[in-house]
Amino acid sequence: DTIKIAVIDPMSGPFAPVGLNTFNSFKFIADKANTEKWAGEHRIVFDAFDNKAGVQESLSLLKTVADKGYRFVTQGTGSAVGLALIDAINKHNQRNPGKEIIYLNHGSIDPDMTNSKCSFWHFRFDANSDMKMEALTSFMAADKNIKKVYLIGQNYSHGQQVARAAKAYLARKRPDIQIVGEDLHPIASVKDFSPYINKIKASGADAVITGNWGTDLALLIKAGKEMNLNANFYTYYASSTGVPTAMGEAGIDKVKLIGYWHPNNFSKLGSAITQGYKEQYKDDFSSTSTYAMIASLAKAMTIASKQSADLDPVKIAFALEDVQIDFFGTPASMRKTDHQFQQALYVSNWVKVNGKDVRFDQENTGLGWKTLQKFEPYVASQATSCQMKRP
Amino acid sequence: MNHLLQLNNLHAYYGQSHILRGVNFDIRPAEVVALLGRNGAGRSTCLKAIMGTVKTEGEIHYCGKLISGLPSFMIAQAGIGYVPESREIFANLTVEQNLLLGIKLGIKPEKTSQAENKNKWQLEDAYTLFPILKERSQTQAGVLSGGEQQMLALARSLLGNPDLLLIDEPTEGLAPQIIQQLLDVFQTIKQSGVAILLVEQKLNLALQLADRFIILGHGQTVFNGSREELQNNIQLRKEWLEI
Amino acid sequence: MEFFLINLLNGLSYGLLLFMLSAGLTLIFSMLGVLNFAHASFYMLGAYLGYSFSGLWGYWYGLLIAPIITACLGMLVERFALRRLHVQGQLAELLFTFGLAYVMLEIVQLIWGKLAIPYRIPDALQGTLFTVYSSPFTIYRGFVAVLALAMLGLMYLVLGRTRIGLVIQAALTQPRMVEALGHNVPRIFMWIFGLGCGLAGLAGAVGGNLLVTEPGMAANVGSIIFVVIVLGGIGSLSGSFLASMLIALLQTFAVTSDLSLLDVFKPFLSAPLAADNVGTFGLSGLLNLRLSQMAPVLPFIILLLMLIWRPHGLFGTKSEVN
Amino acid sequence: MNVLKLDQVKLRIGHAEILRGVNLELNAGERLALIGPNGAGKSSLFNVISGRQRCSSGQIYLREKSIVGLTPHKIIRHGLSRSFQSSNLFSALSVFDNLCCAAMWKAGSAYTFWRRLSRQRRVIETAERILTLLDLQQRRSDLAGTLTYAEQKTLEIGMSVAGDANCILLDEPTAGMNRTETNKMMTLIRQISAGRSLLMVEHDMQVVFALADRIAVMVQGQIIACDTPERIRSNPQVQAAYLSDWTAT
Amino acid sequence: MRYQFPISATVISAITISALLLLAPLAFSSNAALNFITQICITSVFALSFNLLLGQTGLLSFGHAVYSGLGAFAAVHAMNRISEGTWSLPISLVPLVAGLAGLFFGALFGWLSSKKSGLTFSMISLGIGELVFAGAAMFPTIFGGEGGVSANRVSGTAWLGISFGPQIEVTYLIIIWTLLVAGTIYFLTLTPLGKLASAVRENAERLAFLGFDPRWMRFLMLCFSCFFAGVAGGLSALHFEIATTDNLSMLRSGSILLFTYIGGTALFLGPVLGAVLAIVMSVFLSEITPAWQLYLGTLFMLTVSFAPQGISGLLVTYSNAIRLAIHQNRLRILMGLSFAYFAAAALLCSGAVILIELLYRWRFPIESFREIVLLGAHFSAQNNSSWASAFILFGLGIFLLCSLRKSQR
Ligand SMILES: Nc1ncnc2c1ncn2[C@@H]1O[C@H](COP(=O)(O)OP(=O)(O)OP(=O)(O)O)[C@@H](O)[C@H]1O
Ligand SMILES: Nc1ncnc2c1ncn2[C@@H]1O[C@H](COP(=O)(O)OP(=O)(O)OP(=O)(O)O)[C@@H](O)[C@H]1O
Ligand SMILES: CC(C)C[C@H](N)C(=O)O
Ligand SMILES: [Mg+2]
Ligand SMILES: [Mg+2]
Repeated sequence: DTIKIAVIDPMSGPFAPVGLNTFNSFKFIADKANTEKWAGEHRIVFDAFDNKAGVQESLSLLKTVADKGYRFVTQGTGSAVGLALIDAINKHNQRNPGKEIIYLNHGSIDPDMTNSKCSFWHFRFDANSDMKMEALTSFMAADKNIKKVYLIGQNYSHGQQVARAAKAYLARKRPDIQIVGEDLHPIASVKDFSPYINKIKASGADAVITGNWGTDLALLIKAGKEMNLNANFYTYYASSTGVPTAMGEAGIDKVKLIGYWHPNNFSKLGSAITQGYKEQYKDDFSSTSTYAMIASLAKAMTIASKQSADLDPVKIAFALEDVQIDFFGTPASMRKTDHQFQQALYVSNWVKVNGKDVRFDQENTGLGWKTLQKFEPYVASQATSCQMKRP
Repeated sequence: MNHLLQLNNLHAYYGQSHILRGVNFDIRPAEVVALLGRNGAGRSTCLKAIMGTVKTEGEIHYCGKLISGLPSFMIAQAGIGYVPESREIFANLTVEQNLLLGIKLGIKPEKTSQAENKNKWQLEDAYTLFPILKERSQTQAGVLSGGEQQMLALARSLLGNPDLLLIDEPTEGLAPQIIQQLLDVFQTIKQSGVAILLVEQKLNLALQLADRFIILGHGQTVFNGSREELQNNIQLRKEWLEI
Repeated sequence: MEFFLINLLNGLSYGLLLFMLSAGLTLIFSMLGVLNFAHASFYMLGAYLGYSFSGLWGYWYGLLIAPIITACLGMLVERFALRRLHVQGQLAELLFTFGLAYVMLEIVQLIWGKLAIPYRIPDALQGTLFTVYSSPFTIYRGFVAVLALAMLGLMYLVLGRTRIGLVIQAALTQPRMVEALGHNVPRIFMWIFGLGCGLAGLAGAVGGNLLVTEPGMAANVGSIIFVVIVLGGIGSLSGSFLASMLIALLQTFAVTSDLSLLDVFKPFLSAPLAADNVGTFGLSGLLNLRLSQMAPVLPFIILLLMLIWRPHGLFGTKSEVN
Repeated sequence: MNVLKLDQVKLRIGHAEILRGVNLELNAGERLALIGPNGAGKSSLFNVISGRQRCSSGQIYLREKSIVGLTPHKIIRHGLSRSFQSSNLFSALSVFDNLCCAAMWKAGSAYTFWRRLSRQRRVIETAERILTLLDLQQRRSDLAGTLTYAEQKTLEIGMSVAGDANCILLDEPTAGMNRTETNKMMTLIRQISAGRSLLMVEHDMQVVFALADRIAVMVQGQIIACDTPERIRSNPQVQAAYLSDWTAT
Repeated sequence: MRYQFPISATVISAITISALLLLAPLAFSSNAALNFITQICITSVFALSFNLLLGQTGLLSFGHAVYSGLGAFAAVHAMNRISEGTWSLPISLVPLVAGLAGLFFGALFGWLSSKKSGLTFSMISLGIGELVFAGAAMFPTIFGGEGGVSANRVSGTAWLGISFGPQIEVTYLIIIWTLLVAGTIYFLTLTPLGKLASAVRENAERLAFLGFDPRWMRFLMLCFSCFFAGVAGGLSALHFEIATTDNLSMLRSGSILLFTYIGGTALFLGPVLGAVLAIVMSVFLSEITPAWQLYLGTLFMLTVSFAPQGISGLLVTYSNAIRLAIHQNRLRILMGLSFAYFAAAALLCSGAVILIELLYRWRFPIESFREIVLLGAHFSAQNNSSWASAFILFGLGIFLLCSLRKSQR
């Protein structure tokens, strides 16, 4: 039979591009999975529900989809919604036994979701911000030219988490690096970043770490270019929809990205998917966690279906707990203790496309990501404080 | 035909309420006509109707062309001046600015037979006519006294060089000797070949000024005649003016 | 010193940009009494148009045509919608423009898509005008500054003691009477509204490439421009100019200072208290708050103080007369 | 004993000196008419007394209590009420509601939110009484904005007495009315001012001389005379300043 | 002009409405339906409280969400205290706590804003709104950052077997609160205070000269309004079990303003109509069409231009028309006319809607849409016939409307 998954992400408003892109990726991969029978006879389908990037909207949607008999939801744009969903789903499952809902997280990366707030019903397929920071700092630690680091971020949990982790890990790996400044600016309301850049220059920093996304990141980089700041930006979301276009040349060789797999890492399957997606949707296949999720889910479904004929979501959840997949050539696995997916991470650089090792550009800018270093799963993996209550 | 203004079968409404029910009269150039009637008879409404600021039916001709249904600025540009009941001076502009607004921006009023041989009103004339305004020319008009505001309103509409002045209750709240002044002013205006349609409560004033008298009752013209006719017709006065 | 100078410079240029954004709004608000919520949308539209036309014929054409088109649109809006609403008073007009903002956003997305577009600064205006110590001041920022000042001048012509200005001021309170004096009020209103929207469009065409041109940009400009015009005082150009400068400088310097209430009070507080005992109630949050983080709320704080202390703004003229 | 006492009240706005030391006493139960050419400062005086404008110097006593610098509502609560030269009503409320609002404070049901208005017997009764007094019954539920000028003024007066103040200021009550209306208004004023003290500005001399016990003449911000009608009529100064030609009209 | 029910009619309608509300959950007991009903109730309370300012007192507030939002936060904190056991308070009274919080902040901020009226007031409220919203982000300990503060309404022992776990129980609780609040507010409009409020709206100065302090009046009404807004916030907290900073956002304030206006102040229940519309829009519309924001905007523009009194205004005028028609026994003609108009409008709208939908499908082919089906006819952006037919519908509608209006004159 078929597993219906409700995608609760912004399909309208400023975040619509992000939401739509992921939703299409889901559909694309799901088609592939269903045609290639990854889960045997069972099929996976995705339906979009527009949460307008709002928490309450998402919660009402959760009620709606529960009504419509969905047992799986996925979400990934915004930890705010993510945290709320975990909470609501815990309550729902406790109040409606036999109708449990499982939350597959494809991109909300607040570490709490797999630590203090961890839940059996939540599985995260994106690396959380601590893991990314682990890899990022390891990369920076190796770079002896980095002496002074400046932290700037949006003033909300995600930004704060990034700053916190950066300080802690750098202190551990390169005590000699000094944090010359730290700024948390209001989210999506700064119009002119030059004062911040001015501050950064004054601090004499040679590297800037930021968890910014969307306009806040683009403007930051543009301002840096304009006041020719000579420091590199180490970012989380330079590849998130809209930013590449906005930063364009301004970011060449200055902007580094920590993230999961991107199409310029060689992988036959990966390239095929990327191309196929581009042809079908005239858009980049950027949120690759969708692949990881569906692959894992399919595997879990096959396992679960072996145990019993009908697919019980709870069984699938249990199966999902220790599933392992091949993620474009590197093994990746779900960690049972906190339901945090363990996967390889890549630090890459924003460069011009050259038909060889940089074949795919982003948003038709003629610029793309070139891997500087790949980190095997174990490098980035973090200890967890999660005490999971299993049903 | 030498009619300046002509109303035939004019109706006026405020939303549902039907105020004017078929008003007919005409005004010849350079004549002063007094529009009388009880409170609520619809005199002000009649003036508003002419200025096109209330919903009307029926025809209004000015200098032979139809002006009913036109936006009021066109009616004004055609050469009709209006001094409303509540003087409608611009409270937060200075007196001088108020007067300046009276002068039409680069629009020459329709040349009617009188328009040529009429001595045009300038700012200075207004000041000579009402010295008090010159004194206060820089104060905010809103703080003028009732009387001063009345004068301002009058002067303002004169500066538009109208051929026909519609004046609503000019002497309301004015002290006697100001009223005397006003009478003289009206005479001068009359001399200068401007016709006046005057709504006035004080019958004796109207009698002093007007050449012809029109009485509105129940939203209709119930009398239209000369001073003598009016004075002789006690019965009519009883019925439509007193009680 | 260097730090200060550069900040000052940034502040000023940001202030001019702000003024540019709010200029049209001031014009419309002060003369027609319409709180045009769609102003930011016209600004966005200007940016997109600027992008498209500079793609077609080059930047300068874009700069020329974008404002013209937005102005025409504005006139249409005034002529066929707002004019009828004027009698119903401010709230109606305000809500209409509110709805208009929604619609314009959708239309822009229909035409140009939902993603940011690469609207770049023309090569002619690339490069630096001069450098203060090590940091360059780009030609483009200079260009923006000049334009903003030009706007100021232009609007003085309109708002200033011209007869038209008078007519409009009077029409604000008694349109009926002004018409009765033979002035074509409706047409003048239409022009003004058009002009306002045109200015918004211009701001967009100029600011769009300095900032990011994307569907979110209208919302991004958001309420700050309202703060500017209210702070400046309704109907006062110089006021809104000063206000934008004030806000800009204030934010710029606030952003770059790491002072926090805690630092201020440290001397008076006993160490442990200062640390985290008060943590449970956001008090510690308040204490540890850095000025740089308060920057976004500063304009509103000023706004409130202003409205309470001097309700008619910096330069606004008090219009209540008994 | 006097209800209202003005002592050297001055008002200057900018350079304009509008009131130059006004001295005036309103005795209990008398009707005092304030006359004077336009711009003499009569309305301004009313504004100053009722707290609409603050006087630059001088003292104002309402029943022995100084009311200088009090806000209007405080002064009103102290037993004063005024009407306005250009009527000033709640135009979107019905005539009856206008009167209710006017009656409420005195009836002691101000700011009441625990009982229905229709249950506030005193308010309703007062409103009804005034309504019949003004004989606007047939207009009872029309919106005040749609009344004729005359009716509006009548309502205006009604509202200023509904509060049952014992010191009433009327600004040109009969302005813009024809004889009949004026006569009605005069009877109305007689009725309402019975047992109260009344200070009114009026240009219509018939009215003034018919109603007033005393007449104060104001010229250029000063009271040049304040006396019984006869004496005023014969007062040369007043003759010169004001009454010279009232008989003409 | 305001339209007052005769009292008896009021009673009848009150009873019927409450009856309907109380029966609704039994009729539609799916979670989604309950969720829908509940949200309508919550928004209605909010809208009514807002109308207490806008319609009654003539104060246009741009920051009313502040009070409902703060109410919501108070509620969740209260709920947490309760489940911790530090407070012993029945869950059903949480909205009261929220209301008091609203009242408190209403009084606090109102003390500043009630000084002024008109535009200045609006601007102050805007400033306060922005301030509180931006400020909330700075105190994660209270407002829980952008994640918000969540709570659990199921706590302590179930009373009479009511744990408020199941949706239906909460729905009923909220319905009861809604009826209470609505009743109170309606009563308020009949009291002297209510009358004075509309007087201060009309002419504050005159009120001062009748012995009342306009500022105090505004302040009182603000307090009431904020209290009820707080209750609304509390109800939403009970329903969602979370309060986030976007409860405080300008967006909220804006939308409540818009929908209250659309509902119209001509009837007491006008704002409720607005609330219903708001929920329908946000729950259903965004689910079935990507163009929902376009429709929303258009709706505002159309309402403001053609029904300035809002929906309720339309109802009132129409009912008056009917009464008149009956009076002059021209009812049949009226019915005929209104039917004709309705038909024309229906044609026009369906045409327009289909066109818009087609446009979106044509422009954003990659997005996932339901397919358009009207009376069994399928439309798709690919084949021109659907475009053509849509155009025809549209044109027909316009033509009909025009000819109708001509015939009217
Ligand atoms: N805005 C309005 N809405 C509805 N009815 C009105 C309006 N203005 C005036 N009326 C009604 O129209 C009728 C005539 O009013 P109008 O002002 O013309 O009277 P009038 O003859 O000027 O008397 P006066 O000027 O002495 O009051 C009155 O019955 C009045 O009630
Ligand atoms: N706020 C002000 N600023 C400047 N001058 C003022 C102000 N208020 C009143 N005046 C002047 O004070 C004088 C008195 O005005 P006031 O209205 O009291 O006259 P009045 O006696 O009521 O005349 P009327 O009988 O015509 O109403 C007028 O000359 C007026 O111009
Ligand atoms: C929209 C996303 C970039 C938000 C980010 N994933 C977060 O955790 O908040
Ligand atoms: Mg009249
Ligand atoms: Mg006066």
